[in-house]
Amino acid sequence: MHVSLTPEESAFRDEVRAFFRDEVPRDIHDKQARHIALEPEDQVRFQKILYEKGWAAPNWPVEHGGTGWTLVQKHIFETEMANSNMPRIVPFGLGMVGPVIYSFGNDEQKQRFLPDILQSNVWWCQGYSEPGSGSDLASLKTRAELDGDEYVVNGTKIWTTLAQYADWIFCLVRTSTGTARKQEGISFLLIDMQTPGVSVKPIITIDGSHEVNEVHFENVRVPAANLVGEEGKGWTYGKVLLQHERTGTAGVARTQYRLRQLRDQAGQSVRGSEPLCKDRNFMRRIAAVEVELKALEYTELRTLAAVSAGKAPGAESSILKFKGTELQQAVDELFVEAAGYYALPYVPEQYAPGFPDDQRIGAGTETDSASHYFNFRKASIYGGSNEIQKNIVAKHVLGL
Amino acid sequence: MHVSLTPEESAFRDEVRAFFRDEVPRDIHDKQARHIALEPEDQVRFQKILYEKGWAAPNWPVEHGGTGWTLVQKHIFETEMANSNMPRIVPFGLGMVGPVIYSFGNDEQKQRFLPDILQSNVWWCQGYSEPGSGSDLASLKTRAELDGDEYVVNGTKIWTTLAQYADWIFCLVRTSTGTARKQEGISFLLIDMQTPGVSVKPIITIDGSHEVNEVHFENVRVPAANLVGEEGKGWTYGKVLLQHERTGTAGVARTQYRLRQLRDQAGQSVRGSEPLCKDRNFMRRIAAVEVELKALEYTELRTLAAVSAGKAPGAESSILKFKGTELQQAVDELFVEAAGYYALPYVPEQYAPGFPDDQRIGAGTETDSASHYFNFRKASIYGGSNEIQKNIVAKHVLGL
Amino acid sequence: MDFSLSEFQGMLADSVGKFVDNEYSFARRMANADSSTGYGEDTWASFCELGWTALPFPEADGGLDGGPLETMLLMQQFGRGLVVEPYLANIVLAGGVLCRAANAAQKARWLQPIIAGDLQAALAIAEPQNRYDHAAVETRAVRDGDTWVIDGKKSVVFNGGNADLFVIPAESDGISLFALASDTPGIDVQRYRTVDGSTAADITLSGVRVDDGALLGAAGEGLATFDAVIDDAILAVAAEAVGIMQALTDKTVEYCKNRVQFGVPIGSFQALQHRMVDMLTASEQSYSLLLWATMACADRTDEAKRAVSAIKYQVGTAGKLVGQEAIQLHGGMGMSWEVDVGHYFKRLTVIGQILGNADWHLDRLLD
Amino acid sequence: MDFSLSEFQGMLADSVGKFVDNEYSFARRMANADSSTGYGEDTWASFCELGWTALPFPEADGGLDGGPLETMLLMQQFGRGLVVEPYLANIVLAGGVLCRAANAAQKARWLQPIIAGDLQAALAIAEPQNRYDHAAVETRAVRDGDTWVIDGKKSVVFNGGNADLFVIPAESDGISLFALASDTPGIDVQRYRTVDGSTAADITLSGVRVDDGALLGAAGEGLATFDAVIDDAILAVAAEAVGIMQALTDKTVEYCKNRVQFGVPIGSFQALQHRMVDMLTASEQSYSLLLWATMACADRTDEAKRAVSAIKYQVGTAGKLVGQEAIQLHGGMGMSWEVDVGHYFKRLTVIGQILGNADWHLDRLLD
Repeated sequence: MHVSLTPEESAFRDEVRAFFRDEVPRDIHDKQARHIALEPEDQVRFQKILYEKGWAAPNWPVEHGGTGWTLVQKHIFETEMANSNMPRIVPFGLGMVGPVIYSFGNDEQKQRFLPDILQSNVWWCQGYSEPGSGSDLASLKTRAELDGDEYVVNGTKIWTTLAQYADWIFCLVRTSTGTARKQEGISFLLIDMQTPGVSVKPIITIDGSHEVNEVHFENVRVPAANLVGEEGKGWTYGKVLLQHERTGTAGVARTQYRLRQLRDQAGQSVRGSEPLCKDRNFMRRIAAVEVELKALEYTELRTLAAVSAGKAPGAESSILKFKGTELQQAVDELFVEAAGYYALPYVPEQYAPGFPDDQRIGAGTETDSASHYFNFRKASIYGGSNEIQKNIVAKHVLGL
Repeated sequence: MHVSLTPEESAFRDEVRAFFRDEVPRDIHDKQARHIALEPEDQVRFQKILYEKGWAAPNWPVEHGGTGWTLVQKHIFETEMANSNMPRIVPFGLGMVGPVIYSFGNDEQKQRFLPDILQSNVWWCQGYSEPGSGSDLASLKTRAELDGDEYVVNGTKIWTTLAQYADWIFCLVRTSTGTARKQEGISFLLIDMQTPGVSVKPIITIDGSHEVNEVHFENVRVPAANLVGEEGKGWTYGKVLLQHERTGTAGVARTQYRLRQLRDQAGQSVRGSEPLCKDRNFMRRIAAVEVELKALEYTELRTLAAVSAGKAPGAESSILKFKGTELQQAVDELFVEAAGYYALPYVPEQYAPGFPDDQRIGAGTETDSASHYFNFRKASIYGGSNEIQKNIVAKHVLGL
Repeated sequence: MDFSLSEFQGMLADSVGKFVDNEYSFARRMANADSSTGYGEDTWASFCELGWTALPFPEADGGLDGGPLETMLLMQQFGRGLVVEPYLANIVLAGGVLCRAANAAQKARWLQPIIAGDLQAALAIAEPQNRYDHAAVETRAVRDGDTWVIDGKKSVVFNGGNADLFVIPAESDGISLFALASDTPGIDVQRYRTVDGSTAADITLSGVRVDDGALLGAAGEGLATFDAVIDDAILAVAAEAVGIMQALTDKTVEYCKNRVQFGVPIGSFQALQHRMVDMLTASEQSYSLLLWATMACADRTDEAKRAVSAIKYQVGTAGKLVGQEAIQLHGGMGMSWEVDVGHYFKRLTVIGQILGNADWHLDRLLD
Repeated sequence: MDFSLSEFQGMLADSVGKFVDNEYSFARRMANADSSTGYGEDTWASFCELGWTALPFPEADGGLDGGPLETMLLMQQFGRGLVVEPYLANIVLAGGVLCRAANAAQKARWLQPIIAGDLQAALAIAEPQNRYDHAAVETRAVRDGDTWVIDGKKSVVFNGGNADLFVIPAESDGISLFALASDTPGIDVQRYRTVDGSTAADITLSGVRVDDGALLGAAGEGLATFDAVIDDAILAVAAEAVGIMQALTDKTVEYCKNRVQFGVPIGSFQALQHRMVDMLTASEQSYSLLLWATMACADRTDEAKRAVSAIKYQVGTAGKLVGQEAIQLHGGMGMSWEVDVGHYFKRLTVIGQILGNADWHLDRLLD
């Protein structure tokens, strides 16, 4: 048992660090540092840089374009990406539908879809939740009825993140009703967003941002060739995907990075005042979250070590999801508290490109803290709410 | 709306304070201060002093020996009793079976039992829980079968506090089986502990003390005259009693008193060291509990005000129970933490009468802190566990 | 000790409650917040008609002689209705200073119009460097002949973008309080919206020159007034927070009774039930402490100062729990701008951040 | 970075685990604790036979060359089995000082017999005034000709009532470490039982006179050794705590699967399920942090010192949650002396109180 990196691992870390520092354009670094929202084009540009380097999909099998890295290398990559304050990878293609396609799709689907996902040529979104089926995902009602060699899709998906930019959507749809269990009769379907009958309606969230949407399907005709795997087995595929998603959502390295940013911020004096870092109580709260994050880092490593030893990511990934999001949210709270009165101003325009820094209200990015806090209350709700995760652990880990 | 006391209320407060100071024997004050467990005789002596003054049962109706005090007077009395570090009243007679008898008993029972309860001539204990029925109290199995003018009782009661001193026990027993609801067919029976077939077996708790017992009934013959109220209605009577009990268990004044003791203790230097009160973090934790206690004091006053306005103590009393015990336990924890290493010694003999103070291990009563903490983990379990209280509030207050 | 309401108090609570229930729908609230001023001018006019803008002022000043208890009753209902109008800024804060420190001429000029609804005012509480220590004022007022010259910067002044009048604390051998018309030369106002749907402004004062007519009370002796008004404001927002917590608890329970998942209302799940009980408890405990704190201040007991910090700490911690749980149990609905719950949550968050957060006030309890 | 066990480590964990499962029933544990010494002399003899008393010492001293990882594997199993024997006091603490600071003659005299099971020893960590700051020693050692004269008071010395040998830190221009036979004139031992079923003693030293043969290492230079041994001990009790938390979580889940109330196992109640998930999470998180902290110390990384405080903080807070919940979910059974759960809880509480509690170590993380 060792915590230290081998010389090879250290060299890899240096390579990754230098790559993010030198190969990612300054404007992306700069926008990230100033909390300026990336345009979709920025996002794609960043992901294509990763692709060019061969690092777009560390978790994919090598034959489909993965890196073949060890667990430790993947951990180093994630950590360095966070420490370099890189954008988050838009997960719907590379993290979600990609693995489903290479695991359960046919050869034609693999050839048709995987390269574009790997190269970020196509923007995907995820059609799981419906207005009536939130935590009870399997109760979904969107229907896909086979008509010749096409499915006719009717229904509504909700909370569809970034659907406004999406070229394609992967959906869980009901292909047969009246099954013994509601998990049966669900299929996994890929739908071109340009198909007639697909419409996207924005949902504004409490922070005032437009991230999520309703996606309506009205007699949308989808080629049967877009069915992944077997009809009626979609729930199984979807569950695997959710477990991948949950493992990813722990986001430990990124939360650790944000906590260090908060430490830096707390060390700065405003106009000669005593900096917040002199407030031992506040610093104790930072330290307490830091300890929990370090623990979660090792919980994640242990889980991944088990996965790399051949186990599928199981119910343990649920712990990563709810604990990881709790800690993200704890850090959000600390940012808000650090901002004091400057948590109040709502000035989204000053986080748009081109806004001069010296005209910003508040010091640095203080006024972004409340919006971030409000927006990330979603983290304990989406991807299977934290309550659902606890149900999963109770049932599948504790056997209750 | 006013928080200040009227001149009459202030005078009453002074009278109560002087009474506890001057009329309660020094040896009782002294034992309390030194954490020396009172003998049953001490307890009875104290309660008889209250009786002589006419203050044995502030909550009883005047016609049965109550005081006729206002809500505020009762609050003052409770507070002063706590502030004077008086013993807790043994609740089983005055607080529990007394109210059931004067509410639901017949005249003969009232005449027979109430005076002895009021005068603390008879020691009562409570036979509710059974080995198989803890939180699910209504599943109790102790049987009482009418045979002529006697009930024949068979079964086992558990967690019976201070049964080893008791003259009488009040029990919930099952007088008919196969009822539609298990709450039906339960009766409220008074049993002389000297009756043949009653036996008491000690249970030692994790702190090493003997407070609770198993009470076994083997063909115990109980006169039918000892049935309170109607046969089969015992559950109703028992529930009323539990609500009284829950209101009482908040124990706010006593917890507030203990917290002030802790403040005093934290202010003392050990051999020239910096006293614990210089540790702002520890003092913040004290202050946080203090705020919650003050809030609970007013929650209790609001509840009692509603009661005195004619409402029966309802499900709100459940909040007092679980919150009150949480705060008691929070203070127990703080005492343990204040003791540091001196929480470790287990030296019950130094809290027995006659042990010389200067031979005690640790300063003051530090070494009593862990035992107290361990013992009072019971507080969130007994009287209906805190989980049951939350179920009650969810159902009867929130309508869930 | 007595919890009963006077007849006037009962009528007040009743009338504000009815207004909130019948005249102030969520749609109305959002429309008011979306207007150019960030509040409803019609709504404010109703407040004046109903006498609420006069509530906390002495009869001699044309007020209704209300005290902390009356403000509590009103603000609790305002919380329940998520009232966005600048009662705190205009009446409790700016009005509070004027009422305590202004002379008769100044009251006639500024306080009467406030009561009448003809003037919007704002008190500058914070500066960029002083976090929650409102007394650590670095804005300076220097005597120059017959005039005062004021320089400094004020942060996040509630209602600052709408105000015709600023009340500005400044250091001049002690704190002096100045009433400055917002169009006084040298005042620069950066107006913005706030996350709770309201508005505020950062204010820069550069060589602002005024005469003694702008000075409220004696020079250098304004701190006691400033302190007292801050305490009043803390009680007021605590009452508002209690109203919000009660509303959020009710709305969450209601939602969980109706939202069906897995074939049953989610309110039937025990884990959620216990969490709603915790919400209720936090809300009830806050209400209890509010009663104590407000009565302690009304009766001016020895505990009053501590009580103010205690209630602000309490609503800070309880508000965080209740607000977060309300969102969580509403799931995606709680995240939606279109649904009221998120807006209650945001206002509760803001209340936790202003006038000293929970940590700050717990610390004050140690001294 | 590598989580895999060496062959030796795997065998060690396995053999301690088997001992706990097969040889160390709860009844045996309670009988050992009830004996006059407060531990099982037979059990201790088994530890010697199995080589465990030699585990952390270098081969040159007759040890097995184990480090923090090996101690972790052993102590985690000891926690799981609630082992009451004084491994911490005798091997990790007293043995740890002797191993680091004693010369060859001293090791032959004291360390070899400890390894062989012929000597019980105890390190005095605390004094009445120094709370958790073990370096703030007021016991004084004064040079008088060829001898040292030692005066002072030591608090709650683990295994102090059984010890043939005391290791006593004393101030003499820096901290010096002395090895004193327990029958040295001037040593007064007040022996008592502790709440976790173990024993300890308060020790008074009055004019205790020894020569340089009692001095371990150089005079005044003992602090580094003292610090290092305390860190070892923290890792050891943290591993024990993790073993206890795992046992308590398992036992609680098992109990709730079997305890029927309202016609169903109480483990079917969602509120309790979520609380057991929280127990599991606290336990798993603690285990994860333990791995990191122990590896950091074994690898002597820059983070090692902080890691020690982090893991002690973690097991303090997680241990409180897991212990309290285990009792609560066991209900009356959890309160019973006859049932093992309460005794696990008490040991976990004691671990939280010794070698710096959670608050203390969180504070150390700020510096």
